[in-house]
Amino acid sequence: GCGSASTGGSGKDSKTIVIGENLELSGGVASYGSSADKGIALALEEINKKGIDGKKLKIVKVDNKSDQQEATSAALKLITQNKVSAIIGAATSGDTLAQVQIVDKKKVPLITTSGTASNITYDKGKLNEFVFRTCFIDPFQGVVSANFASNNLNAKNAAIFIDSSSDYAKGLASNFKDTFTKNGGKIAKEEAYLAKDTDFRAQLTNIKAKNPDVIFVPGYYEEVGLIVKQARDLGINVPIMGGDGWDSPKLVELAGAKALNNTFITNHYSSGNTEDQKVQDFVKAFKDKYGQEPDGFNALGYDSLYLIADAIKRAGSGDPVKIKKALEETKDLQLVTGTFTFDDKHNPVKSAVILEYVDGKQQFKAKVNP
Amino acid sequence: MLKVENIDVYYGNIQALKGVSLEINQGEIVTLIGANGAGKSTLLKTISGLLKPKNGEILFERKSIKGKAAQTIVKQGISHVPEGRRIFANMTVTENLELGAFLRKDKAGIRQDLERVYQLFPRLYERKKQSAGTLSGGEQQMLAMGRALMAKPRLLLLDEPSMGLAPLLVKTIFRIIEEISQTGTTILLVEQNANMALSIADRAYVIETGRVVLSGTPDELNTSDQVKSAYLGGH
Amino acid sequence: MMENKLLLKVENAGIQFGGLKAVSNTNVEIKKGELIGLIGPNGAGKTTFFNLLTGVYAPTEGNILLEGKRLNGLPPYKITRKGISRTFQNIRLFNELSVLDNVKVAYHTNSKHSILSSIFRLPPHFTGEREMEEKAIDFLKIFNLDGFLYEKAKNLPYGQQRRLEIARALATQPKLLLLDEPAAGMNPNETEELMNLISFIREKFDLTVLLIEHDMQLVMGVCERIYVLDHGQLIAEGSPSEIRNNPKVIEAYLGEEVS
Amino acid sequence: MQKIKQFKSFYINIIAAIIVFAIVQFLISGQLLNDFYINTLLVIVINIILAVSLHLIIGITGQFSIGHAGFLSIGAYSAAIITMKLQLPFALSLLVGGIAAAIAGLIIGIPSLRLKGDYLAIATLGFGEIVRITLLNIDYVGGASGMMVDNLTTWPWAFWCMVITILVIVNFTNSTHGRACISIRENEIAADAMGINTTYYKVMAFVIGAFFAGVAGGLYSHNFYIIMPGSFGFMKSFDILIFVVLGGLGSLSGSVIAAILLSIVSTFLQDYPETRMVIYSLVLILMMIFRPQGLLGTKEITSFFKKGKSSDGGKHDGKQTVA
Amino acid sequence: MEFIQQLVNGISLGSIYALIALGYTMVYGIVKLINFAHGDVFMVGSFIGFYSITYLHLGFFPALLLSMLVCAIFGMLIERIAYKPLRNATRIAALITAIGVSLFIEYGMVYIRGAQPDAYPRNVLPNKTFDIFGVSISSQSILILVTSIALMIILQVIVHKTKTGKAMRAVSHDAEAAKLMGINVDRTISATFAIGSALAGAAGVIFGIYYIKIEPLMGMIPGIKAFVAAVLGGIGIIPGAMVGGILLGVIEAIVSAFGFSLWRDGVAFVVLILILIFRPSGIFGKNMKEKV
Ligand SMILES: Nc1ncnc2c1ncn2[C@@H]1O[C@H](COP(=O)(O)OP(=O)(O)OP(=O)(O)O)[C@@H](O)[C@H]1O
Ligand SMILES: Nc1ncnc2c1ncn2[C@@H]1O[C@H](COP(=O)(O)OP(=O)(O)OP(=O)(O)O)[C@@H](O)[C@H]1O
Ligand SMILES: [Mg+2]
Ligand SMILES: [Mg+2]
Repeated sequence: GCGSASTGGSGKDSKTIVIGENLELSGGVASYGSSADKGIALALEEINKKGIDGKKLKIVKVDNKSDQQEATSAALKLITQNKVSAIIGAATSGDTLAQVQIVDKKKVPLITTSGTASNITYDKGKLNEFVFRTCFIDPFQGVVSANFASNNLNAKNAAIFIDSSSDYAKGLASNFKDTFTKNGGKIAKEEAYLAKDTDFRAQLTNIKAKNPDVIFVPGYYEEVGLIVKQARDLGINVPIMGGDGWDSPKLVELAGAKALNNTFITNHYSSGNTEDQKVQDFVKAFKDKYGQEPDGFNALGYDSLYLIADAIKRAGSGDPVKIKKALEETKDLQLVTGTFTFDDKHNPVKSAVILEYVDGKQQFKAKVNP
Repeated sequence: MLKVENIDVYYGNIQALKGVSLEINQGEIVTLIGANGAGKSTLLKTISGLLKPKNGEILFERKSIKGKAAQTIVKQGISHVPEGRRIFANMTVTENLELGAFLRKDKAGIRQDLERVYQLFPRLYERKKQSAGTLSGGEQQMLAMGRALMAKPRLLLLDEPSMGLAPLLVKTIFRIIEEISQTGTTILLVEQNANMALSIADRAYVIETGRVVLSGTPDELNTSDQVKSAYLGGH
Repeated sequence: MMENKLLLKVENAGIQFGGLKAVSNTNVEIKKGELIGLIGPNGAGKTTFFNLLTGVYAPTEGNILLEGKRLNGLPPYKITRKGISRTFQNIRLFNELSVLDNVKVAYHTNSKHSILSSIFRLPPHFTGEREMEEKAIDFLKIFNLDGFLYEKAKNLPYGQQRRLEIARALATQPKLLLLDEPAAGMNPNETEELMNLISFIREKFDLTVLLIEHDMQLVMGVCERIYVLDHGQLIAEGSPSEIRNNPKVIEAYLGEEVS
Repeated sequence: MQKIKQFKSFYINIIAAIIVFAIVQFLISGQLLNDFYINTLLVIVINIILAVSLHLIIGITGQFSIGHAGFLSIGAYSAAIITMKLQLPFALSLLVGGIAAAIAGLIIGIPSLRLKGDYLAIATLGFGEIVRITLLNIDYVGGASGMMVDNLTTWPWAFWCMVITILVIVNFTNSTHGRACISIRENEIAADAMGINTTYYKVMAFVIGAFFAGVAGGLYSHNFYIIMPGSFGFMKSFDILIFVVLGGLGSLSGSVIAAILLSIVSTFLQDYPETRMVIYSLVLILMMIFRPQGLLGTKEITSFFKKGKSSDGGKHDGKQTVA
Repeated sequence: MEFIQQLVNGISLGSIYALIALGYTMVYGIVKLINFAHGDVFMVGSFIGFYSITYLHLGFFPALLLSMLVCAIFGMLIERIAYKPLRNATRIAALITAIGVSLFIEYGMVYIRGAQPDAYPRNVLPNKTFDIFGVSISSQSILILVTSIALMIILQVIVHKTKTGKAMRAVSHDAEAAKLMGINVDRTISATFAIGSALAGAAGVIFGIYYIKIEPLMGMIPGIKAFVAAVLGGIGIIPGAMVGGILLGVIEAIVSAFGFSLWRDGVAFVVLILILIFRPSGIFGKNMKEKV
């Protein structure tokens, strides 16, 4: 046993409130988990500078190795050993689902940064009371993308290229498909890949043969960057669309600015949005701290801690149940990735923007409200 | 030429050689006899550097070779034909022989010695392209000896060269040992076939559970009852 | 008469490796109770002949019959169960197992308790294991190895390893015992002890023995009949004195004079 | 004599198991152990079952198999289907998990008849990956996103499954059948020549080993709320392999001890997220460098307490030799 | 046309596998160690290429050579520190060490620079795409194929024709007997690791240029695939690695072409197992049955 003699962080009048962080810091999806971690660390610095009514936050970090077994045991450890008031994480749906029943039973709120599977918060007609998320749920982005493809790009034939190892991609794809066909379009080809693949030429060759007007690739930037590049190499020049999983400065480096022309994504915010002060401040602070542009996972991690901080402030205590209640009552909270209000399924209701890549820069195209 | 003084050799915690001393003079054939597990092979391995003695000293031509790496010892002129032949099974006969001359740089000399080995062992010449692992036991033994000769050693250590060989070949091998000796190579021969070994040796040592218990000329040993009953068979 | 019953019959058997006919066209007949020698130059195919008999290789031609039943193509373990057991030229003991367990493994074919009875520790397991242990110790006693029952096989001195291999082969309760150079690496004195031992077990277990050996003292000393193999072919067969004086054998194998 | 001794040790072991069980059960019922510790205990128990089952295949029979996660996942999914989709009892699910994995063991046992050493290793690794990819493509069990499973694994279930696994494998090993397997490991050609049906025993080792890995799978899936194909990749197989090798190839108690130690180390390292894998890998490397034969070598823990009649040649294996 | 395009895709993917497999198979052939860290040396090589291009502004060839050199040294260090103490231990113990080393390199890298991917600059090597009857072939994939074949030939010559190569083979059969020939076993094994790791380094740089994305865990999958390729061809046999690699690449491309991209790795492993059942030592492997 590690017996990290916890100071009972959630004690009623204690000066520090302990928040657990259960993220993928090693293993297969370590890059997403550690991105979220950076955002959280930045938010922690900022929050503790001011304090929350005189209290400070303390983060206990646990690595779940991108493994569900470890995620379960990490959640148990955070709750029973470290006595945390809330948990942030995990970054993926599977590792979050491995904790859902525990936090519900132990009555500690959990907020996932980017676990998009719908059954994380609401499963088989039942609400998982203590679970929240910072990210979109899948349907919204799929619908927005399909409408954009039909109406703005005048696409009739679409191909879909899915990351089959991700709920997120599957969710987006199925909603895109429904809406796109409802709009009178046709899905000419569906192809799939798995996270960590590097060679997509075989599937792209199949897609090319069907001559689609648009290709929808609802994956994460690590693979999408390569897909866009390889597609252009194979002479596929039609528009390519995707979701917030694309949002990372790495995408531009991976695909190349030129290849990325004529691609469109849905996202929470536009980092180039000069009107939104919150976004600008975040981007600047992030660059100052880490020397690089933030990506979507950074922003979601950052917002997650702010959501909790806001709830603690309103709850006026580190008591997990009170924090949960306050989280539910979050209303029009302005954060980087949008304006947060949770619906009755604990999903944030926030608007999306559509961005176009032009010479490696995101350009704001449209804003879509839910 | 070679002087071994009081060496102790251990395998882990077990002591295989206990204060062994022996001497070999230039040009001699010295044989080492003893029962199974007496420590004969251990002694040869220690001389050739495969094992390191814990105590004692080994001098080759007055210079200490104790604890030196095997490849350094080969360079100084000691070649060891190990027990069980240890030929390179997946390589051809020729390649095996060439490896014997690994440290040598004189191309012409190597050619000559290759010819000589083929003359000594015509069988190997017939099989020079065959991979060594498929040779029969006797052929492999010839190969092992040929390979050692390719290093042009001044001292040749032979560990049971007649083991598993047909009578005809045993004779051949012993004949060859004598031939090699006549060309000036000094030989330390370990043999179970004590009768044969004594018949060609100049001197002999008897080793028993890690200690040298007797030494002398073949005639002296042949007349020793102790040796007769233990090693030469009751004939 | 029992003594004259044919035990092993090899008809025109042979095997080819790629282009090489390692053994070809061999005809051998061995009667129950005989002690036969198999000699021949290195690489003549003696070990290969053993491998044919024991199923390590299936013959590419001819037949092998044990008590009139064909053995061709049977896997080695079945041939062992039919009554042929062997030792190996390069010792193949179960190194990490104790001396006792080495012999028990060989007795396995004669054990009757099933996996289930062992897993659930049913009575047959205990009686079976006890019988095995007793039998195994009996075999080891014959070879004077009962002092090392719990020693690992690899820790035995060489000569004892050779004897353990023979004990182990005997424990399969064979009709025909094949020994591949049992005296290799032994000094003349030890060889003599071994000769006596071989004669002894043959009597005691009513065995038939076929042995390969280069030590002429042993072969001529104990064998009743000798086959000579050269280049994969039988070149002679006969009593020790016939073989000793056979010019072909002298030329190919023995050399000028035999001591 | 022998018989009585075996009987005695058999019952002593069972009594010891009951005592351990009762103590932990008491601590759980008295709420002296929190959920985190209970979960850690369950993880350890499951890992012990996995280690011991692989020990039979690699340590005893000498079949170099690195696809154990394949059996684990088949057991996990089959058991989950029984409880979650068919709403049948948990006990049945464990049994079905075991049987399904055993059938897979039978199938993978077949290449083992022709393949040896590293070739067998890569074939079994391939088998594990094939299972994982197949699961990934079956929508019935959720494909890549996995399958939610209720938490049904409790201390008594896990503990007694472990005890049964150990008993069966110990009893198998310490019988003529186990010796037959060891003889295959030691020298297959000689084993064959001694009349051992090597085919039968190799496949049998795979079947029994796979069965218990499957049972472990059932316990596993009902302990972690969700199972996904991604958790059963080759790294998982390596984890199990590491228990067996680190404990000492051929030593059952070694596998058990290694499984306990490494599970604890791994849980402990959760607290050091940045360096956990670096430390873990260093632990591995150093352990192998300083004890290449594993914690216990080929010995069993009991042999350290018994003097005299040692069947392991005690002092002889101090150092590996050049020969 | 589409089918030919897929074949071309498969061959370029396969040449990458082959490139990694060459070093794998060579180290295995000599030391009989499944060096699981090989894929991670490949990763390190890739990063060295990346840093030397982006920060030292080296061109392709200097970066390639630098990466090969550093990897060679790195490989020798790994061998000295982690594998040498286990030389007389069981092979499986060495395998576990190799897994440990692999994890250590991966997470050491994560610790140093984080888990995020990096992108190779794209102006290192000109990339032209040739369009031949609708089949597009990039000049880079031709380069990879040519490099793999060239390296295979060089390696084959080193191992079979040079003195060092002979020493390597001797050490692989019987290290103790090799010592008796005057061969410095330690140095020979170091040389083996140096060459094998240099090849991995080269593969890393070429991979980076071709696939752009590099990250600390990038060595895992190609490492396993390359190992499979080496086994397919007959592990230890240099041309076998080449053929195994290309075969694996083509199988994967064809499976994907038929729309079963998710089954791709599964099919590859099924083919592997089938080939092994019928040829237990791989396509070119001699079935070295133990002589009884
Ligand atoms: N690798 C080893 N590990 C442990 N003990 C060993 C090793 N090699 C030899 N021994 C022991 O050292 C002693 C001497 O062995 P050695 O091989 O030198 O005997 P030998 O005289 O050559 O016998 P043989 O006639 O059988 O070849 C024996 O007791 C043997 O058991
Ligand atoms: N598996 C094999 N593949 C190819 N050739 C083989 C094989 N086994 C044996 N041989 C060849 O068959 C011939 C006979 O070999 P075998 O081992 O039977 O000889 P032997 O008579 O036992 O010789 P020795 O007395 O030296 O043991 C040899 O030339 C050998 O190279
Ligand atoms: Mg010896
Ligand atoms: Mg033979």
